[in-house]
Amino acid sequence: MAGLELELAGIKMKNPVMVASGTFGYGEEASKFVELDKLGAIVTKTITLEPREGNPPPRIVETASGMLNSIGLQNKGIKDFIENRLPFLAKYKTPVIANIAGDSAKEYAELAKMLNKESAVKGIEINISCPNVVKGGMFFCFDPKATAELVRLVRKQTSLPIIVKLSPNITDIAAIAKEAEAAGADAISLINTLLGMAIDTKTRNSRLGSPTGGLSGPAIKPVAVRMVWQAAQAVKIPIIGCGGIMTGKDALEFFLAGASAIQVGTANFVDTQAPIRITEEIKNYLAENKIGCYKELIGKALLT
Amino acid sequence: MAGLELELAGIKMKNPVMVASGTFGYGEEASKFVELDKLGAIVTKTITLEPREGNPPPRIVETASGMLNSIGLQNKGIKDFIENRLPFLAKYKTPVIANIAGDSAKEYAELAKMLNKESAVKGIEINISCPNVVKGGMFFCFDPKATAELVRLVRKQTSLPIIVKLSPNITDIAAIAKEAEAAGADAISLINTLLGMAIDTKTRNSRLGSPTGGLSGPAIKPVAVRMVWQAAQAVKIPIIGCGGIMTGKDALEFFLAGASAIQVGTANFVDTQAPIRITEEIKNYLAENKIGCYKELIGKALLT
Amino acid sequence: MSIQEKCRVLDHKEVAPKHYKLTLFSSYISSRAEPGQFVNVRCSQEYDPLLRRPFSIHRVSKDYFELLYEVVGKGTEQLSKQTIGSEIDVLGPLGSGFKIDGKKQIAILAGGGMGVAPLLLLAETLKDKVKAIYVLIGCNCKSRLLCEQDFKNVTDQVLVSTDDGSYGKKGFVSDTLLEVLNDTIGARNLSQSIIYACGPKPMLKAIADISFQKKIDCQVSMEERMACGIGTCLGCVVKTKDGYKKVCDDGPVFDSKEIIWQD
Amino acid sequence: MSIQEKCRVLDHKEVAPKHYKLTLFSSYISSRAEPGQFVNVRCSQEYDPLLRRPFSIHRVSKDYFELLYEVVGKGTEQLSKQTIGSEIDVLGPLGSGFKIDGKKQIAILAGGGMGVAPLLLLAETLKDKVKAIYVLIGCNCKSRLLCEQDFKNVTDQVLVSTDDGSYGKKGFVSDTLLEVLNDTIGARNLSQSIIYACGPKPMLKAIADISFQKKIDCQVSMEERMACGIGTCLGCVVKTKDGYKKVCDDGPVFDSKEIIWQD
Ligand SMILES: Cc1cc2nc3c(=O)[nH]c(=O)nc-3n(C[C@H](O)[C@H](O)[C@H](O)COP(=O)(O)OP(=O)(O)OC[C@H]3O[C@@H](n4cnc5c(N)ncnc54)[C@H](O)[C@@H]3O)c2cc1C
Ligand SMILES: Cc1cc2nc3c(=O)[nH]c(=O)nc-3n(C[C@H](O)[C@H](O)[C@H](O)COP(=O)(O)OP(=O)(O)OC[C@H]3O[C@@H](n4cnc5c(N)ncnc54)[C@H](O)[C@@H]3O)c2cc1C
Ligand SMILES: Cc1cc2nc3c(=O)[nH]c(=O)nc-3n(C[C@H](O)[C@H](O)[C@H](O)COP(=O)(O)O)c2cc1C
Ligand SMILES: Cc1cc2nc3c(=O)[nH]c(=O)nc-3n(C[C@H](O)[C@H](O)[C@H](O)COP(=O)(O)O)c2cc1C
Ligand code: FES
Ligand code: FES
Repeated sequence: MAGLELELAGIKMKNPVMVASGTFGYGEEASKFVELDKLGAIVTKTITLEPREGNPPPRIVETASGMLNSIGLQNKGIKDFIENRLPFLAKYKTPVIANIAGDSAKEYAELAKMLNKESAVKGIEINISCPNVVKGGMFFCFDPKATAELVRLVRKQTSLPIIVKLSPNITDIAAIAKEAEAAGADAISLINTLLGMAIDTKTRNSRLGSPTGGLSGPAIKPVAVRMVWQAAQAVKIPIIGCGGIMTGKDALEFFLAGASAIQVGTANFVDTQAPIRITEEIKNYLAENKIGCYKELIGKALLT
Repeated sequence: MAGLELELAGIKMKNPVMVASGTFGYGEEASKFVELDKLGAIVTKTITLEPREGNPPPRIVETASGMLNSIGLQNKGIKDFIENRLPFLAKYKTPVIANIAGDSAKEYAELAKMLNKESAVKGIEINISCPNVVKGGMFFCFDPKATAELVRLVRKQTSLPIIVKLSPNITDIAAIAKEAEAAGADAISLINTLLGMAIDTKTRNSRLGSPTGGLSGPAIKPVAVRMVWQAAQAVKIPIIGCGGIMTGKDALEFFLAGASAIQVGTANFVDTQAPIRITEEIKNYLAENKIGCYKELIGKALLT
Repeated sequence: MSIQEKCRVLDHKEVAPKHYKLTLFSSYISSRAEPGQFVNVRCSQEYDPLLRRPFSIHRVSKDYFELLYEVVGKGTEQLSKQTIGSEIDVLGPLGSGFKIDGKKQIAILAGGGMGVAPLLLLAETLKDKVKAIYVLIGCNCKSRLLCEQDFKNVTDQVLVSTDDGSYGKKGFVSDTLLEVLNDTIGARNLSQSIIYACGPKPMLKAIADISFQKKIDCQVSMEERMACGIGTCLGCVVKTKDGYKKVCDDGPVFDSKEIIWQD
Repeated sequence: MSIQEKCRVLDHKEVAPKHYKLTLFSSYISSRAEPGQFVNVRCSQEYDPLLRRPFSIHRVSKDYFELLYEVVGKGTEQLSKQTIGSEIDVLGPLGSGFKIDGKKQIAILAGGGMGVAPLLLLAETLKDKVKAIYVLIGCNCKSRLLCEQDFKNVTDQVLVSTDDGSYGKKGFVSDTLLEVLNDTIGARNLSQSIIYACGPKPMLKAIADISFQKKIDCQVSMEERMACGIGTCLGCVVKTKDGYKKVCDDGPVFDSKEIIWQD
């Protein structure tokens, strides 16, 4: 689409609207509703080395203009992905970005190595919202140094573009973005979910099967836009914005704040056509405002 | 009200439902709509040493199930508070908690000293979401050590109960809660607003007069409940929960998560009767569940 | 295949206090819907409530289908305000419904509360395919009884029980089930029989237990909180002997022996 | 004094495309409302949209009052769906309205777009108190013209201008104002005259400039985003010569000389 093409960290996309990890599976179920070839890119559900069962239900609870989820990285592991999921995605022209997570930097590196051989995979997104079992369960995303180390290890194992996906549950998003950049990341994406909780006053228990869950949806958009803006001031590598994007206008806010592309997450649940509609809405905005290319908007918010 | 009385850090309240700083002014305007004597406590708008003009408008923008504000501590200073605002509040039986902020620990201490002499003031809430000009604009709330130092200085100047109000824009709420406790805080309150941003796609400018603002309202409740729960695991001093409380059920979530009392903020704008209605709803819940005192619920969520 | 479609409201009425029947136009969905399948409905245009809400397909006609729902919260509250002529965003038909086994000539449909919703379409579908249909309806009290007459139009064997005894037998659906199995159908015919159940989890568990003891086939329609409704989010899982399975996709109808019944 | 009250909808109709007139029952509010005051209305029961929305009091009767509003976003969209007989949560009457000065015998009311809303109550209130009322209405185009007849019922001097010339004079309200001041009222009578204006900021600024040049008193009704509407949040400020003042409380009506007009 004219004015919407991009090359992000070396990944060619026909538009800057991707689907976010965990909200689109591995494309197969969603393909019954969505024309996959119209997407900018497909980011897979997080893949781990070994299969994971995930957390006990309930895994979803709705909150005001948002939702908490505690899926907990349920997936069948990297082998199943490569053998049974990737062939389906390989049939489409849309680039596939594999989202990975591990309990140690070594696991991430191993995953990256395996994916490096798969020509259908065009990029790797590193989900660092995962506890670092080596460091005693401390989350990678809370620790700039551990994150940097992780990125460096992964960098050695793959020539694929590396996108580091940041968590918003931290004090200084700019600092961790810089660390990721310095360690060799090709792009960063943000934000993952905000850590939240909901308690059932009848049962006195969590309304999820786990005590806490991840908050997503329109409720978190203002936080996401702010963090994209902060990160954009700090790094030169492209930023992929994510968090509560429901409309083309929302996407435009992220571009103006400094995002080079965006991901649509929770919106997929509300409207299966969300990514395609959002792409159209961006196109219409460009036409109405006589803007040749959406890139003219990146980071162009008039903010001090 | 039976089952609702409490003594929080030495402050006697008839119920655990206070109004949050900045959402109730200094009580006078609101008193036209709300029976002040029915409130647990009144927390004033933040008071500074010198008058502050506040931020340029627009100062309010609505977001999904929430709002951003950039009021920016507009107030007429401590002298005006003591001379012109406090006498009005002194007429009521409801305890007044003065919320204060300064650009340096010294300013906070000075404010505390002045308030110490005012018998109508029953407690001090320290708003640490304020830039530390001495430390080059770094916010107190991001720096556990600076926060602790601040609390220690204030502690020396006042015998009034000290409540430290924490910001959610940090990685480790438990750590800063512990520091505040160790430094002599009598209670902590949380959360203040989440830092957020909204961009007008027409003007490309912030939808506020400032680039960023504080996000409040139901949208942030899951984050607030989670942080109260985390803080409650870390400290022994009472916790005052705040963030998106609109109903009695919301308040109960905070009690179950570990709050000894709560503050109602944004809800006051939606329903002037919110604090009184919430108190009633808590009372009804206790009656329906045959619970003698709300304190039986504090921290009683069945979470691991 | 399924579709996301704006469906026009052809009819919408309160059939009992807080219970509504909603008739939606869609030749696509009505021509493909199978008993036990559901649709995922957008109840609000704003972001609160945000997610779609799942409802069983209650009945179908050539060009339209019906939902039967109870107002229990924000989503159903807003849905109930939709007027005739307006359009509602619907995703469907979704999920894997009741499997009809040609060999089972005696069908026992057990519905608790709103669980009757998918059973009417099932009963109407089974009508010409089996020898006998028993419909067991349970609810708290008489005022919450739904669809009795609709089921009576399909079969003579409609057995109502209420928790408080205000109508029909006093007791649970599972009590009625035991009676029917023991007294009416009899041991000899159990292998020809099949149970289809929908309702609250404790009821389903009780029925699954009975079916296990009696060695009679049993399919249960499960409920779980959903986000996507189409199998992408992994939000709606139930524990089965093969690990977590998705209610929206692998279910909502499962063989009762597959489910690991927890409390 | 003001009140938070559930007001019953007595009437609700679309008076022009996307423009509605809403009649609400409240003897409390209607008996106290002054021209230029407003009410803060809860448009949704859910949390999106969350905040109340301010609307000028358009007209009052003994037991009810009217609002005139345009659907521009979520809040007004939801408000427009309220049916006759339902109840709406209203806070009011709020703010400090137009100050009527008994010495000024010539009143010039200038309204741009929705700015006419509070001017009708003002015109009706002034009717028996002043010698002459001029009503200057401006809007984009004919289809967006509001209340012309209502104003004509109060005064013969209703002057319409449209930006595109599709009705009345082509031009802005401020152009009409200059003409009226120069040609009709004349320099001698300016000290007896007063301007009351409500509309978009650029229009108010232009009118404030004219009033300044002509040394004629001028009151303007300002708009700003509100949260509380009652003076507690400090959200709705405008810059004045005495620092920030609250639109909801100190205003919405200000002396035009007080305001620091920025772009
Ligand atoms: C496959 C499937 C088919 C269904 N078919 C029907 C039907 O035909 N008719 C009908 O009335 N309802 C049906 N439901 C339940 C229906 O989806 C919920 O009642 C509805 O989502 C409630 O939305 P709400 O916003 O009104 O309530 P909320 O405000 O979301 O919740 C109100 C109360 O209902 C409970 N609740 C809400 N959703 C569910 C759920 N999915 N499972 C269990 N408890 C829930 C909540 O815990 C809460 O206590 C079905 C659910 C599923 C999963
Ligand atoms: C004192 C006062 C009196 C008013 N009287 C009337 C009236 O009589 N009739 C009427 O139709 N409107 C009136 N308004 C404006 C009215 O409050 C807004 O149109 C309404 O709040 C829009 O809500 P929404 O949710 O539909 O739009 P939103 O979705 O909130 O916004 C839609 C668009 O309208 C703009 N907008 C919304 N609110 C305001 C505001 N307060 N000021 C400026 N721009 C705004 C937004 O920037 C946005 O572009 C008045 C405003 C004030 C402050
Ligand atoms: C149900 C669900 C599952 C998710 N799973 C993952 C995941 O496996 N890996 C990941 O990096 N992010 C995951 N996310 C986070 C999203 O990719 C996205 O960062 C977040 O939801 C914010 O965007 P949104 O508000 O548009 O949903 C998940 C989000 C949801 C709602
Ligand atoms: C308009 C507005 C002004 C506020 N001003 C202050 C303030 O001056 N000092 C302070 O400590 N908190 C202030 N807050 C934060 C609230 O006290 C509260 O911590 C926050 O809004 C979260 O609660 P809520 O979601 O219930 O509003 C303000 C909040 C709002 C919405
Ligand atoms: S609801 Fe998303 S997988 Fe079932
Ligand atoms: S809207 Fe809150 S002070 Fe005016």
